[in-house]
Amino acid sequence: MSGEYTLQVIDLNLSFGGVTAVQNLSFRVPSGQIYSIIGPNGAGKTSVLNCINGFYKPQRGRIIFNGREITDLSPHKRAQIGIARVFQGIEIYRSMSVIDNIMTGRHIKMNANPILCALFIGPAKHEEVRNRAIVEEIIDFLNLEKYRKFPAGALPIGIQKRVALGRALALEPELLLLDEPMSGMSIEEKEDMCRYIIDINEERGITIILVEHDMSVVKDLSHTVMVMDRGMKIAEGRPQEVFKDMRVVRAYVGESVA
Amino acid sequence: MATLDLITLTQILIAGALTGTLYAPLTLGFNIIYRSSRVVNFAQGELLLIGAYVAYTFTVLVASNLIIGLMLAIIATGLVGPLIERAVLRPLLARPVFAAILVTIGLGISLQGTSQLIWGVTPLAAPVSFPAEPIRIGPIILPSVSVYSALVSTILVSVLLLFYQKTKLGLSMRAAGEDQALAMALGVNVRTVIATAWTISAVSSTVAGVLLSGVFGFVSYYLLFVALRVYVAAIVGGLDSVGGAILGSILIGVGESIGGLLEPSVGPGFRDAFPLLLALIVMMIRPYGLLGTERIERI
Amino acid sequence: MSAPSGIYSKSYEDEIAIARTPIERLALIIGSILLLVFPLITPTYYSVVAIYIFIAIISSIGLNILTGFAGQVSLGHSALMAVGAYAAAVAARYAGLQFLPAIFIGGLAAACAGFVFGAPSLRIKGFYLAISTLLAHYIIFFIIHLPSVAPLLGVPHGFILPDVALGPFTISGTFRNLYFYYIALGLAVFSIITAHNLMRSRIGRAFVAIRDNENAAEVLGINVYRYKLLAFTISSFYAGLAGATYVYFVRVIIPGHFELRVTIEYIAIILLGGLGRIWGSILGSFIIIILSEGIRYITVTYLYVISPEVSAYVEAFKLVIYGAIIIVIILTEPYGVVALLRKVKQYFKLWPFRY
Amino acid sequence: MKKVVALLVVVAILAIVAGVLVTQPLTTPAPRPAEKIYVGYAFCLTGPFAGPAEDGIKGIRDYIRIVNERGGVNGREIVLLIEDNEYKPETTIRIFTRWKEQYKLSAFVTCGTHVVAAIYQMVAEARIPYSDTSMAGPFADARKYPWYFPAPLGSYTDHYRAFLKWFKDKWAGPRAPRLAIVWETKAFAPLVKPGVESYAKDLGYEVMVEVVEIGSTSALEQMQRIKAYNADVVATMLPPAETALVLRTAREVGLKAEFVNFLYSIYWEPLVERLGPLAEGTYFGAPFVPWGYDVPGMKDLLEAHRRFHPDDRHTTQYVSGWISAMVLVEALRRAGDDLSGENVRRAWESITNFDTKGLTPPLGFTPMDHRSTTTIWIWKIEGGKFVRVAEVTLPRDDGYLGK
Repeated sequence: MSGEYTLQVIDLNLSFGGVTAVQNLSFRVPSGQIYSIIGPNGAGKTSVLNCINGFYKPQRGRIIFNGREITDLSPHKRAQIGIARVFQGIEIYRSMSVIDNIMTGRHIKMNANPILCALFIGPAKHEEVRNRAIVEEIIDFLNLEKYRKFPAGALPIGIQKRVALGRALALEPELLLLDEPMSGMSIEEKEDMCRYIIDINEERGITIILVEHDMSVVKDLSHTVMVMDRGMKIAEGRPQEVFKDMRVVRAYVGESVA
Repeated sequence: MATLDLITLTQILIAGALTGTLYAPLTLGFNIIYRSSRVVNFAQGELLLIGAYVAYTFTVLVASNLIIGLMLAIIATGLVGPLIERAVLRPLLARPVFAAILVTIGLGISLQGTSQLIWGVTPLAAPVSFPAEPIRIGPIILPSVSVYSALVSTILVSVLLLFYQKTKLGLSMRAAGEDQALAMALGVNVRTVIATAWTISAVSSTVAGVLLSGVFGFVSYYLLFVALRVYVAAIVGGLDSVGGAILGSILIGVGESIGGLLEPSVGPGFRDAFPLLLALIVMMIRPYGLLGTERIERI
Repeated sequence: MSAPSGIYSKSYEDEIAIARTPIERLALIIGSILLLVFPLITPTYYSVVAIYIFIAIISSIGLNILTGFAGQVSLGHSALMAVGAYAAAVAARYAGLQFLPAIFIGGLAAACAGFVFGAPSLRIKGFYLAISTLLAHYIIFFIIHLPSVAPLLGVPHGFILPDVALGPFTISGTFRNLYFYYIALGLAVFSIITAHNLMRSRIGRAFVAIRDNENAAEVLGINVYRYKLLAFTISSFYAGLAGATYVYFVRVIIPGHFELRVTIEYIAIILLGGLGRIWGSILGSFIIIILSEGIRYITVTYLYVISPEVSAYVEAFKLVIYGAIIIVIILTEPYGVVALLRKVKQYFKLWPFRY
Repeated sequence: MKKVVALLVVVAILAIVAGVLVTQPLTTPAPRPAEKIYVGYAFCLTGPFAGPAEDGIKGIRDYIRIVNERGGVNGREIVLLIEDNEYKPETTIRIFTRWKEQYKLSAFVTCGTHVVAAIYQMVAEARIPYSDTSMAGPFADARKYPWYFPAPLGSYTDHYRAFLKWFKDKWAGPRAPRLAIVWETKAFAPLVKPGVESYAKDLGYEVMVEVVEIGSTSALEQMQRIKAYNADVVATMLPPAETALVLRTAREVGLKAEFVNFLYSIYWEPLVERLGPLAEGTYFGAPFVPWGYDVPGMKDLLEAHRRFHPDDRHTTQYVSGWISAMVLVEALRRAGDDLSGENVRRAWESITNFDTKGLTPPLGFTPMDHRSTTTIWIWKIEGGKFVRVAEVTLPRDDGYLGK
């Protein structure tokens, strides 16, 4: 891990047509932390994640990952150098089994060429078996054993989110972007998810950027919280400090109150 | 090749554009079904064929008056369209789009057989015969069928636009064309919308059948060959735009004319190939067609 | 879920083997024997129909990889078959290549063409992409018919391909169809196995990932455009292989073999059989060809007996039935026959206990 | 449950289809006793030429019926097998393979030049005489295609050549006559155009070439170029719809030239009727008479038609079918008791000066040359009727054989 900060976002500006989504946004994510971004709907949280992922090209600004400028890198390259993402909506592969879903996450760790794959000999087969072992380990970690061979689309939402998390973990990322991992979950499922997030952060040492609406979760999990409103950063700091800030409360007036 | 003067060029472009209006009603029919239900109708050519045959039946066999015969034909196909939809596509509402495609393929095969079963394989008289004398504007020669078809297409599109703008059903159709799920949530009866789309599609296919058979002077199997251009025209114009269907058709017509003009220097068949090259270029520049709207994907 | 209870795999290798249960192994053995003996105990006509089915399997596997697995709709499949067929024919005629190298060249040539066909997929999606491949289809046919190219390719009345030769053996004469049956069977098995392997490897998973959600695939590090092109290339390889095999079988190569309706037929095959399943291609080919052949046979055999005057009407009737059966099958099971069979399998797995 | 029932229905249908397919030939023993003669017609009963083919097959069937009523050929009954080849090569291949096994075919007849191209090799290997409704020049070269007999109605190229010769002979203009050839590149025209073009040049025509592809909806540019070229003769080699398009467009641009059209696109009453004034005054070459033409051979034909189809359409294509059946039966008659393919072919090639009682000029074949005749009648459409204006006999010149 190079340096103190896994990710630095400098002076980010993003707009669609005339609508400004993100404005002059700068922040730094310290290595090994859980860094939460909160804010009301439409504040531009997901847009920031999309810029980090490379889906949106910011009009201005730089994104630096592990000391390397990645502003112009395509999304899949960013994934290859260690940025994983769990989407807000459930975007797992519904027709695939849970195993295959997570195996897909191993894509960048495998490199057999099409001809070897077609013949399924030598390196291709070994690679498949080797990576399968790693996937089983992730399944173990997330307690998904029961569902290994079920088509993922047929599972309950909470499990599906866990599969999505497993798929992201399979990339062995250094930075994990979680976009509302708790939405639509029951209390028990949320508790489970929190434990997984903490384990991922602490045991695996993965830096996490968390976008979440459930303030109690944010309070409990985060090392640092950044508050956004209308595309701008309005506060940043340790959770307890930030939630005392009056501006934050104002931003949430009429919204789910902290 | 004769030297290319301004008059020839004008002539070629205008005649090409008018030929394009021959395809326009059919493209429109294809487009409307796609807009309302996201179904790619591979049976559009067969609708054209059936439409032309029905028009033949009513104008030649049933009614002695041409106008009455055509009216009856339009009413008949207007009823058949939604019937087809009700029988084979309705059960697939909210099922995979691919299934609907295969159903339209099967439907096309069946309709082809049906047309043969009813009308046989011998060419039948075209419902409307256009005068063989061309219409001349100064030195410019325009085939009469093209001129009439331009007229008919204009009327058809005007009526359709009026329907879209002024009626509640038209409004629902526009809404459904934009976003089906949203329209449903807003209380639009999507079933009615789709049935109406099939009615309009069948009627405009009939109109196209009448016009196209007028080019040759008879109705038979070959009309299916003509129908292929429709997919290209629909794409060039943009699948989700009524104006695009018209524009696409006209562009294909003009493209054919230009291709025909260049044929001696490029090679035989360039008349057919050039519009396709044109379409490919358009798609590279505007992947959603000239008048189509790009949908920004929400991530 | 997929294996009955009581089947344990001791290693991951075991689990990914093709036949895992004794029943599956038995079925594999019996099936193989049947396929091998089939042409020996039936009239040649059945071998010929079977050869058509095998070729359809090869080609529709290609289309299924592209459309079913990678989610890219193509209307240019028959043009790619034509490219493969013409490449093989040219290789055989002008370079004197033997059957296997020639069809391999055919596959490679089609793969290259497919790479080009897929180029617009970076920007164009869905039905628009399908139309761009349709345009590519027509442009290929335009090129084939160009006066400078056509005589070389024997367009349009075709040229004759040499006999199929495998090493020192030349296959011709009375038993040509019989030998060709085994060749086509071999190629079909080759295609099935390679496609099955590809689709369960990282490449297949990447394809499905792209089909289901391009953005999610990107964040997993999958280079979406590259894999789309790969899908086009692999798919076209099978198309080219099938096209080349086909012309070797019918002996004469003419553009008429590869008209647009051929593509439509293959689309029908994979949709009917089941998208995104290798089994779908196999079942679809089987059903569509048996259906068109069987309906022809029945109508001709029985309706002409009723009245010899009905010729054209019999043919029309045949079309109506053929179309209607396709519609009925899809209305019954929109996800294809494979999905239907899976339901039946589930039903009997639980039988007689239903819950 | 509903699903399962529906599934069972589908499975049942498939099972019946498959079952019938599998059991049928086994219940009918394959090698039949030789008391019947089997002739297979894989005809284009659907597709662009379905109309003419349907009439043609009626003529064939009626003639064979009469022959059978009169005791058959050498005491044997002729069995006609008729199936639709959909104008597609692959369908034809499947039909042929099945018939070949089920029956001892004495002759095989198809429809479509591209079908001949695709299937000739297969039929030749089975050593069965192969005839066709098409008459493309290249296949008439018996040195290359010994098993193929084009329809006994001349060759397409000869139809055009005869007209060009006749026209050239009566040409009195101050300059060489100008010919415009209008063809398509996808179907049969490529087999016709080169021979016609080189012959026209040999005769001293100036030639220009235009293409109107199948499925076109406009031919304006082509016709304008032809008009600018001042063509005296336009030879169209196109299917019916495209021929109609060309005639119409020519009228529109004011092109004044003689038209010589493809016989299958014009020599058929329903088409002439549909085309009306557009067809007036156009020519075509064909060595056989239209329906109802007053020649002795027409008597039997009218009689058969009266008996079998009193209310049916009467067309020229019926006549052409009738004639080809006459030749086939003659070949079978000459073959005697040995109905093997080899012998039928030999017998076919031994036909000389076959008299059709005025329906055609005398027909004949040789082992080297399968063109039935090189005497072509030139027909003109006047008042919606076919009027014979000339008879042209081309030399049986080897140089033009196969072109």
